[in-house]
Order: sequence, then C-alpha cells, then structure tokens
Amino acid sequence: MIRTEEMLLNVGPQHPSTHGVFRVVVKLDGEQIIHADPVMGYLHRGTEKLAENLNYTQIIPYTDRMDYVSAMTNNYVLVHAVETLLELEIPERAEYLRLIVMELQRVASHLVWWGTYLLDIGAMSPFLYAFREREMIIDLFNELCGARLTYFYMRVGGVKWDAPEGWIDKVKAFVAHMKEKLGEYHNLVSGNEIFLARIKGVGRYDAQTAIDYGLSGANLRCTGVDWDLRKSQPYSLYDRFDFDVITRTEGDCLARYEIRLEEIRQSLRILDQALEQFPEEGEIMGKVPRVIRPPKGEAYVAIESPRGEIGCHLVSEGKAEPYRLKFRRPSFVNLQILPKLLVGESMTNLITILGGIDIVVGEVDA
Amino acid sequence: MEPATQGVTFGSVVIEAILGVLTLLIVLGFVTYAIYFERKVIGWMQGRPGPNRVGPFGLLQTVADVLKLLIKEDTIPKKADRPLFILAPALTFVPAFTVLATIPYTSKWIPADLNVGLLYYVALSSISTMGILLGGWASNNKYALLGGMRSTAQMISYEVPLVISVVGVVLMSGSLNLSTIVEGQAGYFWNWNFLPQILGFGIFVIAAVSELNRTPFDLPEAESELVAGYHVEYSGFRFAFFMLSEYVYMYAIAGLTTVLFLGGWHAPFPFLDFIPGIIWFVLKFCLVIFTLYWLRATMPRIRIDQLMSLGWKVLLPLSLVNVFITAVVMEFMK
Amino acid sequence: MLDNILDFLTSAESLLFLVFAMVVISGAILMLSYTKVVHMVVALAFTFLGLAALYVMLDAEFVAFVQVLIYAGAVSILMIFGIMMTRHDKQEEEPRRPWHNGLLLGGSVALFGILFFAIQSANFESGTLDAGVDNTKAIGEQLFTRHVIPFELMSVLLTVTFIGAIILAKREED
Amino acid sequence: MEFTHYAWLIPVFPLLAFLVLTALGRQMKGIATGFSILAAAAAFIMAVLVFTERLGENVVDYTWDGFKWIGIGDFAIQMGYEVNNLNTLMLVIVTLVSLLVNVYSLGYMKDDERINTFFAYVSLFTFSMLGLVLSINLVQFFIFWELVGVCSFLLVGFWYTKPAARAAAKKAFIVTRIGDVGLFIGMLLLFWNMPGNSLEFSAIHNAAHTGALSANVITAAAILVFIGAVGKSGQFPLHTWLPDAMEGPTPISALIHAATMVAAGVYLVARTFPLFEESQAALTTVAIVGGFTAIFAATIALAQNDIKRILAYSTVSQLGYMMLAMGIGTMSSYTAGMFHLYTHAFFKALLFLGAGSVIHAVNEQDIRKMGGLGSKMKITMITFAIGTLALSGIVPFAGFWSKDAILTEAYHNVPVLFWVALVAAFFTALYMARLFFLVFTGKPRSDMHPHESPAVMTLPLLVLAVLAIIAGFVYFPGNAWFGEWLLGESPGEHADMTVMILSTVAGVGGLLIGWLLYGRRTFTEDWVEARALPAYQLLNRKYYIDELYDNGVVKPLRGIGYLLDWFDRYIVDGAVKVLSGVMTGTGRIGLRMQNGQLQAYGLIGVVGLLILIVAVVGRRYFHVG
Amino acid sequence: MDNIANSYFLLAAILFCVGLYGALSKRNAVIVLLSVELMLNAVNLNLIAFAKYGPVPSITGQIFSLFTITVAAAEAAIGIAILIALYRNKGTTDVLEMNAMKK
Amino acid sequence: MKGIAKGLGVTLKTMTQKKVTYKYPDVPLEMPNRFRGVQHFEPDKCIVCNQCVRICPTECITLTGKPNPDPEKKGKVIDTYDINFEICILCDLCTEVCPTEAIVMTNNFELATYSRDDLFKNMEWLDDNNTNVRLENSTNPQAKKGAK
Amino acid sequence: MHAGEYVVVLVFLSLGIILPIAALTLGRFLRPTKPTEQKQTTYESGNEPVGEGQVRFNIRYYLYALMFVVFDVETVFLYPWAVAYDKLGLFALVEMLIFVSLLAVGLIYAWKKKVFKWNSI
Repeated sequence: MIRTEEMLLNVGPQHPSTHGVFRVVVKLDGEQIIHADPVMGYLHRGTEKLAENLNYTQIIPYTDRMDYVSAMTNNYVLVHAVETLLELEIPERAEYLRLIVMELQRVASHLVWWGTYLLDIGAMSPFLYAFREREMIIDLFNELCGARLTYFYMRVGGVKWDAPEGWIDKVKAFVAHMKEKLGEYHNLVSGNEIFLARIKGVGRYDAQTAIDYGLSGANLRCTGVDWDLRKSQPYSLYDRFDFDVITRTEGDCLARYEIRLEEIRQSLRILDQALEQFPEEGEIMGKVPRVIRPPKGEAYVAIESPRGEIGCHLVSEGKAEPYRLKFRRPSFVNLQILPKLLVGESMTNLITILGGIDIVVGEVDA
Repeated sequence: MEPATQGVTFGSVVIEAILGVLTLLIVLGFVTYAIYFERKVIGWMQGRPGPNRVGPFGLLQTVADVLKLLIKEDTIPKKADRPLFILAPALTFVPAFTVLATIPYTSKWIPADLNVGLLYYVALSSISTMGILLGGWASNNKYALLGGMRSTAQMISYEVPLVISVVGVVLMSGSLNLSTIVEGQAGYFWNWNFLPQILGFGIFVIAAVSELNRTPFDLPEAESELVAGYHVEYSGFRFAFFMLSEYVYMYAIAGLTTVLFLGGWHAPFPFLDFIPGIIWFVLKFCLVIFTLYWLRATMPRIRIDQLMSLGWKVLLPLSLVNVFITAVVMEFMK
Repeated sequence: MLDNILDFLTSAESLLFLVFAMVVISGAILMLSYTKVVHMVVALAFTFLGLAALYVMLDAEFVAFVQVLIYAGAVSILMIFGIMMTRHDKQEEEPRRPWHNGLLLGGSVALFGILFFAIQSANFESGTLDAGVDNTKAIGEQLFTRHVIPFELMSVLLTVTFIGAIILAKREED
Repeated sequence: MEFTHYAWLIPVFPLLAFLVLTALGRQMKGIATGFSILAAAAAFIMAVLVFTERLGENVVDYTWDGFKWIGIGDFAIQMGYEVNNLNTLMLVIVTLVSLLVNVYSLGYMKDDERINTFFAYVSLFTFSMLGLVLSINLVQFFIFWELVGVCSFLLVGFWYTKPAARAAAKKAFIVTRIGDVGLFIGMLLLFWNMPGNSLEFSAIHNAAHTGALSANVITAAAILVFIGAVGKSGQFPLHTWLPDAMEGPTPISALIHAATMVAAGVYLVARTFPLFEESQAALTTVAIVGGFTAIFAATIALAQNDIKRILAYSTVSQLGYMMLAMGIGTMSSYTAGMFHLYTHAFFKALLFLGAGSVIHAVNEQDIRKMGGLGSKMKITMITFAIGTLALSGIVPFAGFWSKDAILTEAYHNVPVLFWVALVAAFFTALYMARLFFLVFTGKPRSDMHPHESPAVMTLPLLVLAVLAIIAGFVYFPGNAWFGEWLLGESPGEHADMTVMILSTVAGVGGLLIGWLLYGRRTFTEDWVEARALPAYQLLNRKYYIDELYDNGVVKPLRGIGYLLDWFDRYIVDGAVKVLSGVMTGTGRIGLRMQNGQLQAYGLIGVVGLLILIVAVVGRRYFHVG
Repeated sequence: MDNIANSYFLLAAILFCVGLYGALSKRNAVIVLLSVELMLNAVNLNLIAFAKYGPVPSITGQIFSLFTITVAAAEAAIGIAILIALYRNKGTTDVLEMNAMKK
Repeated sequence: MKGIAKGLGVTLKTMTQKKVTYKYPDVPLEMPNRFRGVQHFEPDKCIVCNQCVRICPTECITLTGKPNPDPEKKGKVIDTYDINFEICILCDLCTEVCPTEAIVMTNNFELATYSRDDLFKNMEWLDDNNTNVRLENSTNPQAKKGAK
Repeated sequence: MHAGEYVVVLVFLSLGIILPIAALTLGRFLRPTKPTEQKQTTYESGNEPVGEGQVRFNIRYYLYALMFVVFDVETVFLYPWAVAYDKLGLFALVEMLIFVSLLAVGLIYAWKKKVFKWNSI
C-alpha cells in the first residue's frame, strides 16, 4: 500500500545496452529492482543440433558464430576436442599460430568489452579507442585468414593458412603499440573518479557464490579464486610461457574491470614470448584422414576463452558426423548469477552489472 | 500617462522585433553549427574526422538532419496524453529561447537590459523543467516516465546550487543586471569573477553542466539504460524541439558563464581593448562551448544517486559557504 | 461607459493587460473545467505566468520573476509530483453534490458581485509608486531593515515546512 | 566593548539551546546536553562580563526598549531589557546556579531516557528566568513570570509517570496561579492609574515617589503585587505547593525551587520596592507574612522526614526572612534582603544538590532510613556540612552575615520581628543539625550501598561550597561594599554586636541541641516524640494546613458544587431538555451540514460571510441613507 | 489611471472567486490545493497593485507579496505531504473521504 | 580530480593525432589477398561434380547440370548455379573442394541490397563477378591435392 | 521603468512561441502521415508494453521537489540581500546567517533522515 506500485519493465531485446538481443524483465519499485528475470533465446540457432548433421569441418564455421567476439577460441575448442578423440599430433608451427591468434583474439575480445562497457557507463571515446586498436588485430586476422570476424581459421589437425610474409613482424609491431595504448587507456578511464564511483562495490559477490554458480573467467577470478585453464589445465603450448593469472579479491565490477585490462597485458606478454619462439619453418597441417571419423567414444575438453571456461563435449559413434556435440558456453553460465546480483540494485546498476559480466548473446543463446 | 510604455513607439517595437528575429536566426545558426562542431570536435578527439559527407567538410550535415526531421513522420502514441504530448516540447523550447533576451554581448548590444536579468534567466529556465517532466509523463511510456522524473529531479537539484553559486557574483557587483555585472569586471583578467569567485565558479560550472544534461551528467537520456529518457516517444520535429532547446540552453549557459565569470566583452588586458568586445565575447563563449564538448568526449556518466549526493551534500553546502565567505570578505574589505 | 471602454482599449498598456488577464482567467477557468489532474496543473501554471506578466506591468519586476521561479517553476512541479505520488484513476466524476455546488456557485458569484460593487464604488486616491531604478535593491534594503522579523520568521516557517513535510511523507520507513 | 549593551545575549544563549534541543534533541543523543551546558556557560560568562563592567565607577543603568510589541494608537507596549545593579546581581546568580545545575544534572540524570527533554526544559527555564530579570516593564515581566511557572510545572511533573509528580505539578501550577491573579489585578490597577498607562518599572518608580498615584492605589497595588510574590515565593498561606514540588528531579529543586524562581517573588518586591516604600500598610503586611512564614516553616521543617521536604520548608522559611527584610522597609533592610537572597541562592542550591547526591547514592529520601553516609561520601558530607553551617548562620559562613544583616534591621526597627526571626534561626539550626546528623553520622538504618557521586556532581558541590563560605564577605561589619554597590549610596550601619552574639547563640544552640539529640543520641527521637507527641504531630502534619485547605476550601466548594449539580441536573436540565428537544429537531437538519468535510464548512462560511456583508453594508445603504 | 487600477482589483476578485469555487467544489485534494494557491495569488495581485496604485504607494506591498509567496510555497509543500500521508492511509485523494472531523 | 584531468589530457592529445578511420566509400577498401569475398564462378571450368554443394554447411548452393551439348564429350555441363547469399557464410569450403577452381573467392564484399530477393545470385551474376579474383587459392593445402 | 526592455522580452517570447507553431505547421505539409497500429504503440524494448505507463511514483521525488521549493524560496531572499548588501552591512549578514543556518538545520535533518540516499525510500 505504502510502497510505490511495482512496475514491470522490459529491458531488451531492443535496448541499447543489452549487447544484442537479450532481455531482462525487471520488476521495479521506483528505480529499485525487486526482481529480475533474464529472458534469452532471441539469437538461438540450434548450433548443437545442427552439428549432428554436419561433418567436423563443416561445424567449425558454426563455432565462429557462437561467440562472435572471440571466434578463434571457439574454433580451437572444437578442433581440440576432435583432435583429442583422434589422438592427433599437431605440427608445432600450427600450434604456435593457433596460440598467437588465440591470444590476439583475447586482446581483441577484451578491447571490445572495454569499449562497450565504457559506452554503457556513458563514456563515448573509449569505445572508439578500443575499436581503433581492435581494428589492427582484425586487419592482422584478415591478412592471415581472409575474414574479419568469422575466421574459420583452424582445422582439425592444424590451421588453414600459414602466416603470410611479414605477418609475424606486424604482430610484433602491434604488441608494442598495444602496450603503449594500454597505458593510455588507464590514463583515460581507470583513474577517473566518476568511473570508479560508478563501478566500485557494484555487483559484488564472494568466491563461494561464484563457484556455486559455476562462474569462470574474470567473473570468477575477481573473487580471488586463482583459476585459469591456461595455467591449471594447460592445453596447447601454454605451459611454455611465463605469465600471471590475474586475480582480485573484491568481487565487484571494478575488480572484473581491472582483471580484464590486466589480462590484455598478460596476453601481450605471452605474445611476446610466442613470437620469439615462433618456428621458422614447419608444416601447418598434421596427418589428417580425408574424411574425419573419430573413433567411437567421447571427449570433453575445456579451454580458457576471454569469457571463461569454454568446453566442448563430443560424443562420436565413429561416423563422420558427431553423435552429440555440447558446448559449455561461459557467457551462458556466467549469466546465471545476474538475477541474484540485480535484486535491490537500481536500473543504472543493471547496466553496470550486466556489462561487467561480459556476455556475448550469440554464445548465450548459441 | 502611461509610465510603463514610455519611450516605446510602434517603430521601436518593429526594430526590436527585427532584432529578435535576428537573434533567433543567430541562435538557430549557432545551434546548427554547435551540433556540427560538437560532432567534429568529438570526432577529432576519437580519431575520426567527424561529419564530412554533406556539403564541404560536412558543413551542411546538421541542416540535412533538421530537414530529415522535418519530413519525418510524426508519431504520437495512442496511449499518450495528446495535448500534453504536443505542448511539452514547446513548453521546453519557449523559455529556452526567451531566456536569450537578456544576455549582453557587448556594452552596446544588449537585447534586453533587465534590472533583474539574472533572476529572469533563472526563473524562466526553471519552466523548461516542467516541459521535460510533462513530456515524460505524457508519453505514457515507462522509460520516458523514468527519464522525465529523473531529469526533473536532476534539474531541480542542480538548479539550487546553480542559483546560489551566483549569489557571490551578485554580492560583488551589487546588481542582478547582467551588463552591470560585466561592467564590474573591467580591467585585467584577474578582475574577472572566476578568480575571486573561484569556488562559486566551480560550483556554477558543475551545476550548469548538470542543468544542461550533458556528460557526465547526461542521465536523463542515458541511452544505455533509459534508451533516450523523456523523449523516447518523440519523433520528427517535436523531438527536434527538445534537442533544439538543449542546445539553446547550451548557448545561454555559455553566454551566462562568459558574462558572470569570464568578464563578458572585456579583454583580458586593457591594452587589448582595441579588439572589439564582441570578439572577446565570442572567444570566451567558444572556449566554454569547447570545454563542454571536451568533457563529453572524456567523461563517463555519473550515477543518479551519486549525482544527487553531489548536488545536495556537496554543491549546495559549498555554495552557501561561498556566499558567506564572499560576504565576510566584503565586510572586511570595506 | 462605452467611452470608457474605448479609452481603455486605446492604450497599449491596457491591451497588454487584457491579453494577460485573458491568459490568467482562462488558465483559472480551464483549471476548473479540465478532467485530468495534470492538465489542471498545467492550466494553473499558465495563470501563474500571466500573473507574472501583470506584475511586470505593475513595476514589480523582482516579484514577477520570483513568481515565475516559485510558482511556475517550483510549486507546479511539486504539484505534478504530488499527483504522480498518488493515484487518480477516478477522474473527476459526476459531482455527487448538486446542492452543494449550486449553492457554492451562487455564493461565489455573489461574492464577486459584492467585490465588484465595492471596487467600483471605492475611490482610491491613486498615487503612483516611483519604484526607483532598481527595485530589487529597494526591496533588499526594506526587507532587511524594516521587515527583519517576518523575514526571520519565514526561515522558521520554511524549516518547519521542510522537516514537517519530510516527517509526513517519509513516515513509513521506520 | 560595552558588554552591557549586549546583555540581551544572556537569555538568548539558553533560548538557542532550547530550540536546538527541541528541534534536534533526538537526533544527537550524545552531544545534546553539551549544547545546554555550553549555552549556560556562555550566558554565565556574559553575565560575569556585564557584572564586572558594572563594578566600575560611574556606571549608568542601561535600557533598551526598541521592540514595539503592541501598539494601539498612541499607546505602545515596548519590549526590551534593562541592566542595573539589582538585576545584574540576579543575572550572575541565575546563570551561575543554572550552569552548575546543568553540569550536575549531567551526572544526576545520566540514565534518564528523556535527558534531552530535561535539558531543553532547563534551558527554557534559564531563558525565562533571565528574561524575567531583564524585563523593563510589568507586562514583559509577567510573560516571563508565567513562563517560569510553566517551566516549573513541566519540570516538577518531569517524571509524569509518577502520580505524585503529576499531582505536585498541578498543585504547583494552580497554587501559584492564585498568586498570579493577584499580580495581574495589581497590574491592571497600575495600568489604569499610572500616568500614560505605563507599566515600566522606571515609571512606577517615579510615579510612586512623585505622588502621581494616590496612597490607596499604591497600597492596593503593592499588596496585590505582593500576593503574586507570595504565590511564587511560597509564603504563607500559599506555601503548600513548594514542598510538594520536591517530586521533581533534585537539580530542579535546587535551581527553581531554591535559588532562582522562588526568589523571583522577592525580586518582584525589590523591583517594585518604591511602591512598598510609599505604603506602610503594605510594608507591614509583607513583614508580618514574611516573619510568620519564617518561623512557621522552620517549625514544620523540624518534624519532616523527607530530606528534600525539610530543605523545601527551610527554603520557605528563608524566603520568609527575605520578605521580612523587605517588609521592614528601610534601604538597609532592602539591601539585607537582597543580600540574603544572594547568599541563600548559593548555600541552598548547595544543600539541595548535596541532598541530590545523597538520594542519587542511596535511592532513598527518608532520613530515618539513612545514617552513616559520611564515611562513604566524604565530599558530599563536607560540602553539606558547609551548607548546614551557612544556613544555620554560623560565623563566618555566608549565611551568618546575611541573616545577621536582617536580624540587625529587625532589631533596630521592629523588635518583635527580631525575636520571631531569632527563634526561627534557632529552629533552623536545629532542623539542619537533625538532618545532617541523621543522614551522615551514626549507623546505617537500612540496607543500602552508598557511593560517592561522580565528579560532574561533586564539582558543582565544591564550587558552591566555596561560594557558601566566601560569598558573605562582600557585606559585613566594616565593609558595606555590597550595599553601596546595590543602592548606589551607603546603606548605613548594618551591624550590631548584640545581634551578632544573639544570633550566634541561637545558631550554635540549635546545632548543639541537634547534635545532642541526633548526633550523640543523648536523647532519642522517641524520647522527644513521647514528650511532645501532639506538637510533633502538629508539626509533622504541617499544622494541618493541607487538610485545612482541603476541608475549608475544597470540600465546601465541592459541596456547593454538589448542590449546584443537583440544581443543574433537575431544574435547569429539565428546562433545557424541553428546549433541547426542540433544538435537536432543528439540529438534525444542521447535522447534515456537520459531515466532517471541510468544503461543506467552507461553504457555510462563505454563505455566512455574504450574509454578514449584506447585513452590515446593506444597513448603511438602506437605513442611514 | 483609476480605470486600469480597478481592472487589476477586479481581476484579483475574479481569481479569488474562481479559486474559492474550486477550493470548495472540487473533490480531488490536489485541485483543492491548487485552488487555494489561486486564491493566494489573487491576494498577491492585490498587494502588488496596491503597491503601485494604492493610496500610499510603497514597495512594502511587494515585500509582503514575497512573504505571501513563501507562505504559499510552504502551504503547497505541506499540503502535498499531508496528501501523501492521507493517501497512504486511505488510498484516495478524494476530499469527500477525508471526514475524520466528523467523529 | 586527477583522474579526470588525466583523461582530459588523453582526449586532447588524440584530437591532434592522425585520424584512423577509413574513408570507405570514397576510397575503396583494399582487402588482403586471402580475403574471402563473394564467389566468382566460371561455368566453363565446372565439371558438375557437386562437391561444393555437398560441402556447403548452410546448403546455400544449388546447381543443376545438363548433358554436354557437345555430344563428343561425356559427362555433364553446368546448367544453373545459384548461391543464396542470404545464408551463405562465405566459409570458403566450396572453393576449397572445387577440383577445377571453377568457383573461387574474390575480394569483393559489397552485397547490400534493398530486397532479400536480390541476394539470390545466379550463374550469370557469379560469372560476371570477375574482378579482384583471389590469387591465393593455390596456397590452399587441401585444394592443392585436387587441383589441376 | 525599462518598458523598452520588456518589449524585447515580449518579442522574444512571441518568436519563441511562433517558431514551434510555424515549424510544426510547415512540417505537417511536408511529412508523411501513415499511422499504423504498430507505430502508435509505446516503445518498450521491442515488447508489447506491459502494465500501466503512468505508474504511481516514489515519494523520494517529492522530497527532492520539496527541498527544491524550500531552497528556491531561500534564493528569493538571498538575491535582494546580495544586491543590497553593500548598503546593509554586518547586521544583514547576521540576519542572513541565521536564516540560512535554520534552513541548514533542515538540510541536515533531511541528510540524517537519509533523504539523499537514492535507495533509502
């Protein structure tokens, strides 16, 4: 009676800040959220079901479109699963190329996140700055594999293209450039009092909650849990490099922000080393049968995508098509905590929190 | 015997009317190019060239935009409160424009040299708030309502420090007449009010940016949460009038800042007086405008609760303190 | 009588007066005749603005803009907020009180008649105020010397309003 | 700096404290009391500054009356303030005692829920009392006079959950009101008769001396004013409220019912003294009432068992002394009266606060249940002893000098009163000795765990004890400074060796007998009671005054009331019922208008207004024209 | 000049009567408050008109109108607050429902 | 305030720097060699092996063959060849498997139309789309095997 | 008085009123009008609007409006004070200090009552 009457408000799917076609139905008391109900599926394409009728090579371009901000890692998790089942040996040069593009992709993905997050918070320039740098990465990818977003670069057993002439040097130049720009980003945003006030202490949760909800990536590491698959279950060549897993203990949006920016720096560190170690010569394709028919069995592999643990569960009946393919999509899992975080927050913080979780709707809905 | 209309003849009214139309044109021109330059400057600051398609250097971009708005279908939602929906943009725009009558450009060119110029400004600009509130209400849309309410809360919260922060200036010049206030700032640039009134100046600028609903205080139309705030449902030229009044207010606030704190048409050094006052005025004016753009290119948006806290807990007490500091200092200087 | 009216209409001031008086009265009448509450407030806001214009004509610049600031700017918004805080589904329905309203209408008209008669028959020796150049200054000087006590009382009133309204409106929180 | 010109600040400080406490008290639990103390301290400092300024040579009385309160045609009642030596003295006393009581209450009221309210009331009282002191005319004086009455009412009834406190508060309010009626009539009388209807004290002063008023008016006015003073100062026969008022918190008893408000009656007499000077009849009345009260109350005090009641009766008795001094009517007796007011304020406040300290320690007010507290409460005992000695008039404590001054005046002018006063002095010493020895010496007579009070409570005790010792030295044989300062002229000889010896004998004798009875226990209480049971009973029941009032005034009135009630019920009501039957019928129609809706009432108002206008204006047009 | 002075007074009278009618006839409490504001404004108009055209022209009239405006603002604020409090208890802003005085 | 000032410095500095955006419609974008643009189809080379149709993950290619008009030659020649660009994801698989490089990628990417129907491209259109044909098809490791 | 100045104000006012009317009238001839049911619904992120659009709102907003009114009135007294200050001197300063501090008391009260806390109500 006394309270303001509750107001049911649809945020999304046609809303500037839901990063695509995502929808939250919030029940508002004034501007305070008393209940939030995420509604997803606007971008559902049935990737997993489609895959059951496609052969393994054909599935790869579909993975590009799951997390379209980070296609390279998606490519990798699928081919990695197939290779695991096939017990395939990958040429070193191919593996290095894969690793380099994955780390570049991580930088690009975090840049997109950084830009759009700041745009959510109301700053316009960072978005353009971030995309300026991301454009360089995209250009590098474009040169490498002929596409700017959906790369379809990796194949079972290796990669499609070898590095073109001078490409490695360009990457080196980019890494140096990016290091400098990272400092500029910090100058522009990280110290800004308004920005800090906006996100400090917002969307806080503790390590236990994070683990209970199955969060991963920066969303988990912001609570102090030291869990990065690159370190804890090394795949590819990650055990060859020296880098740190960034953690924070605050568990709020600021911690996530800091982690992601710091991870760019760590990725650049890995890139530095990988580019140094990059073999001069070598094959880029392993010995792959013409028609890929993994033996009967199943495999689950998980790697660290920019958004967290992306996993691929592959069940094969020994045919050219998988019997069942299941992706553990970090955006989807991370999103589960959203309703809990939103209760009691204001409309403004809805955006801050949702942005801070860093979802890609393509991946959520798959 | 009609004292109130002394010295007013039909001729003079016609001249005033022509002057008024002139100012209107200047203002419209200003708005056109303010938007253009805003986009240019912000573009430059973001490593982009800004508008460059329509006309040379994109100079006609805004004109094209306005024309586009003019020929765009004007939709009024069925659930909207039609009369208010139509009234609201006008209610926002009319005071915005009327306010301009009192800004003195040079010692000669003062459209209306009101004794209570400052109060006139303050009073009229507060009407616009109602236009925004009604716009939000009439749309019958939740986003618009939230935006309108927020907007109003913000504008009324910052109007208070804004209005009180200039009391220091009024104290120093002993008048509400804007041209008198400018006259009081003659001489070197340290006579301009922004130095002796540094606290008031700071408060004024912050509150003014907030009154203008510009970054970092652009919450009412925070597109990331409220989509477009109170004018979600507006389209076509009705939307243009909201937009227009925002820029007209920007013009007015820039003019007011120049007049109140930056010495109006005075040169920073008396020996530079040979340069006409209007040039100085325009320079300072542009500086203020540029600063607004610059802020917009840099700042993230503040959160509503922080905004309110800042206004009521920091700016208001500070502005009151400023008044008394000024008064006490004046008492001692006597 | 007719001459008077003609005389009246020839001066610009009277014309302006008529215009603004029209605004004022139509605002007031519209306020009574609208059915939506928000519309009523807006109508009244126009009345306030028209009054401000009349004040300007009465050489009370300062008060005029205070009127705009307080009434048109602040009180109207307060009223609209008040409306938004409460529900007004049941718009003004049929008046359930024909006797009450009829009597009231008669009373109001009669009161106006009496006032009209009184004003017409009263003989004001009209002096005219020489408000000086800056009536704000004059108001300031008078206000802070001769009318100090009411002025300070205003602060008490405002503070009481302030605190009282907060207590009244915010009671549920405890 | 002319502090005198800023004397108006003195009451403003407590007023501010009151406002702040009332407005925000609940919000600032911890620091609220600080405000009150701060304000009291500020007022005290200001008062001292004014006081020191007035010590100088050639000071003139300062009057400001710039605030026009009521203006009717040419007649105006101005508000303002006046500073002269008399009220400067009062200012210092009031602010000092108020400050000390404030500090003391910090300890005494520490655990009370409504401590902020308490301090707010105290501040309001201080403001009112100071306003009263500074008043320039009788109207203003009367306003503050009532205001202190209200404060007294509020504070006596502070613990309003206790029925006794409620009753006492009502009693205090109503009984003093009786006196106020007298004062008010006196004011009216003066208002009618004064030239220019002026009620300024200075004007009264002049009018009394220049003979602008007829002798009868002066006498009547003086006696009426005195009735007011009797009410306020608890003089016989309106003394009954004062002992009952002890239901209030003890610091209040010290502040209001010992040092300041009750002295306001004396102050009133002093302020309007010129009136009395001109009327021997009035003077005599004052002297007789004062003298009678002095001995009357002293004897009652002998047989009381409540520690605060004893002190209350003692106060009544001492106020009687002051009245007596005023009643003698010479300049030096006037001085002596004021002098006694001044010393009494200190030592009586000291005694009350000491009693408070005791009550605080043992939670008990009956002295029969106390005993042996001295060993546990050294500071309290010593300071209380000093107070006792001062009150008993032992050389060289303050009370001796002031009481001696009064006795001397009486001895020289009205010997009968001298003997009365002397006997009263003896009784005073006796009951004080009884009180002291029963409380502090011997063995505990009930189960209790006394402890010394905290420093905030003992500090005021110490300050007051020092004052109780030294305050008298401003006016003693060979030093007439006080009198000269107060009167602006020499009050003349004011010491007499015979009187000194006699009063000392009375004092010491009283103490000695008291010591024998209650200290050494040579004679026990039972022994006395056995021998003088009727007398004891009489005294213990306070001469049956309350019963007398009850039977003599209240009951007959009630009887008349019953009679009237019967008459009303059957005769009048019968008639009325017939009428009302008619009216109810009419009323039913009216009832429909009484529907609780403001708009309906407003409408009726409008219609009424119209009818009124038509009636009034129409008459002018149709009748006169 | 009498002519125009009288016009002001007449206008004030009209406003006052309209306000009175509104205050006593409207059932919505907000409107009642508005009508009271209207009446206060009528008073203000009179004050200011008298300040200029009255028998003793003086700026005091304007100062008084400042006080009236203040009081009116306070009245509006408290009025709305009471309204909100009442609404909270009764769930309506109909003045016909506000008849606690009947008891 | 320090953080804000720093940020202001960054934007001011950027203002004077070189603009980084492409002047796209005025200056056409140069895509790298490997760019996967809209396909070019040479009907003459096509042997109607249907491999491209089979490999296409989105099934956007439809083709029909007809008997070789030249009766001397066996097999079929292409009759119709349509790609539906509404669903084509430009994954390059068709060119990869094409044994004769009848279908190759170009660097063209402009496909915007006013109607979805226009995105359905037939053989003529694909044949005409012969500019900027990708050079690097031969570096395709898998295509190598079947090429020529 | 400065009647001429107010004529300018009047001119500006009329122009301000004329411009929207003129522009919207002009627009009426230029713009298309093809209303459809879909177009005329209110925007709610691409969904069918749920519930009422003009809901009863939070009291918090009223409190802001209240404070605004109170301080606006304060301003009304501050301005003449500031203008006449050099003629009034210390006494006026003290008066205004009292005035403002009383309002400050109200402000502090509101502060303590957590009126400024956005989520408090």
